[in-house]
Amino acid sequence: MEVTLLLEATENAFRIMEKARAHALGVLDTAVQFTGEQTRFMEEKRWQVLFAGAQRRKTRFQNFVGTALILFAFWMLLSGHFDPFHLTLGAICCIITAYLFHDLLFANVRVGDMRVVALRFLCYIPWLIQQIVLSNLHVASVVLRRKMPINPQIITFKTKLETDISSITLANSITLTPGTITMDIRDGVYYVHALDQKVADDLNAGEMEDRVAHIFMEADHLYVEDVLDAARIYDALRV
Amino acid sequence: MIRDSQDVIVKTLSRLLVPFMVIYALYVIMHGHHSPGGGFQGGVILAAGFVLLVVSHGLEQTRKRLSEKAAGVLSSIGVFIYAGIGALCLILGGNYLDYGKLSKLLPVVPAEARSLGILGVEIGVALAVMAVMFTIFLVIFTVGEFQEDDRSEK
Amino acid sequence: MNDFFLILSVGMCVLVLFCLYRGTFGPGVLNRAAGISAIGTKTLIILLLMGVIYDRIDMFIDISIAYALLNFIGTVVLAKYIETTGEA
Amino acid sequence: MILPLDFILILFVFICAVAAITIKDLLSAVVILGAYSFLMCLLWTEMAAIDVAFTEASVSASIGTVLMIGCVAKTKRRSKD
Repeated sequence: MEVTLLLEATENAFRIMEKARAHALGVLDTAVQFTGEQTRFMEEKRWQVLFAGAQRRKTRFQNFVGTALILFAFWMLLSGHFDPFHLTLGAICCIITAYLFHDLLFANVRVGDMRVVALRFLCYIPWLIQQIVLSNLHVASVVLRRKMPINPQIITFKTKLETDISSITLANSITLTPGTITMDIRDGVYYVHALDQKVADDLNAGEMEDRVAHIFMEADHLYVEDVLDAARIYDALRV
Repeated sequence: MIRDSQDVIVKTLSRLLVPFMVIYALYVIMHGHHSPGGGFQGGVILAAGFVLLVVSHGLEQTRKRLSEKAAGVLSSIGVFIYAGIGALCLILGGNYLDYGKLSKLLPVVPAEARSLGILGVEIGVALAVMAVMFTIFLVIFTVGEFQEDDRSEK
Repeated sequence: MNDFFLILSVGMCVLVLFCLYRGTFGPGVLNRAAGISAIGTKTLIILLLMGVIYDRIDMFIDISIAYALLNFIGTVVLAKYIETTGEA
Repeated sequence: MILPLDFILILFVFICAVAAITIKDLLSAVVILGAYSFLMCLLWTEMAAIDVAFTEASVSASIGTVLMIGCVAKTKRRSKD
């Protein structure tokens, strides 16, 4: 009697231990599974970070190469000596300068097609020179008269230009034409000092702004998207 | 006056101008024996480029490129290059800054060695002048500003 | 030909005289700064004319570039001083 | 040496020097001193001393003016006399 009880008890104990072992195995399995998922997630994240870093490094490298090439062209323009010694010196200087200032020349670049922009800018310069000569004659005739019929005023207008390069192109064009001076650009509003009414009317007609917007392709919506790196330039140059 | 400028025109124009200014200064330094200019003038123009960067983009942007500590080290390195070339000529058996003797080290004729020695001396002078001018500018313009930085360092 | 360029540079010197009047007698710093920066551009042109007279234009180009850059820096620093302190 | 240009430039330099000394406002004195160094540089160039002119232009016209403006900004602007 007692022997059978003892046997049953031991059997029960073994069964319980078996169950506990199975449970523990299950827990261990899920734990291993979780940690595996976790590590895979971490791995993916690390790869993503690496990839983004590589992307940023690639952009920086492209900026570096572009800056160095432009500066080397400027160096050859200045130097005039084309023997290997001076060319090597120029290359070293350009690399040092591009390493120091690689993020200055290509900040805030929004480019559609670089060649079209350059061509339109070249076509804009003769028109600007013609405007300068015309308004120069006008201002001289106004100032040299005995009564001097000037009417100085400050006019403000809101611009539709978006990038800083086009804004300063417009501002410098306004300053280059005699009689008008750009005083400030604040939040897209131009404050321009004009000498008399005719010059101010010419400016308010907005032909110059339309032409500048046409140069940088801000009027005809040809630009692709917001680009903060120089990658598009290389694409445009390669085609 | 060290703070960042908010003006679009000055900021963009100086952003476009500073790299060309620095490369022009380096051209003046490197072509000192062909055209007017040399180490001193080129160093001053180099310092003027950094001054323009400080005035338009603020001190923080400039510190990434040339910090005060680096300026101090560069001034010492410039003097070291200058005096080192002179002392090297002295060791090689000539007078102080007698560049012709450098042809014993370099595989060139003495006339070419003289040209190379002058180039090295000009680089040293330019580094020293640039670093010292930049440091003087920062010392004058940062008096009474950035007290919190000093406190955090202590 | 040299006489022509000499007369041109003397004419530019007369223009410098007007700017110098505005620079020395002009009321306030702003008038003076405008006059002085105009003097800077005019001296640059006189410099290049002198280079043509001396027949060494390649040497004078370098110094004229330095002139233009440094004139710009001086004017920018002066303008920033007036902007930060607020007194003209 | 071109004599007529020489006399004109010396006259300008003289005017600038006298104005820079006699003026009361220190910032204006600094600005006129900038014009003085520009004209002085022109005088050196006219005497065919190009290297001296380069040094004058780079040191006195840019860094000198900038440092003097900094000194005026950190001290009093009006002189008392």
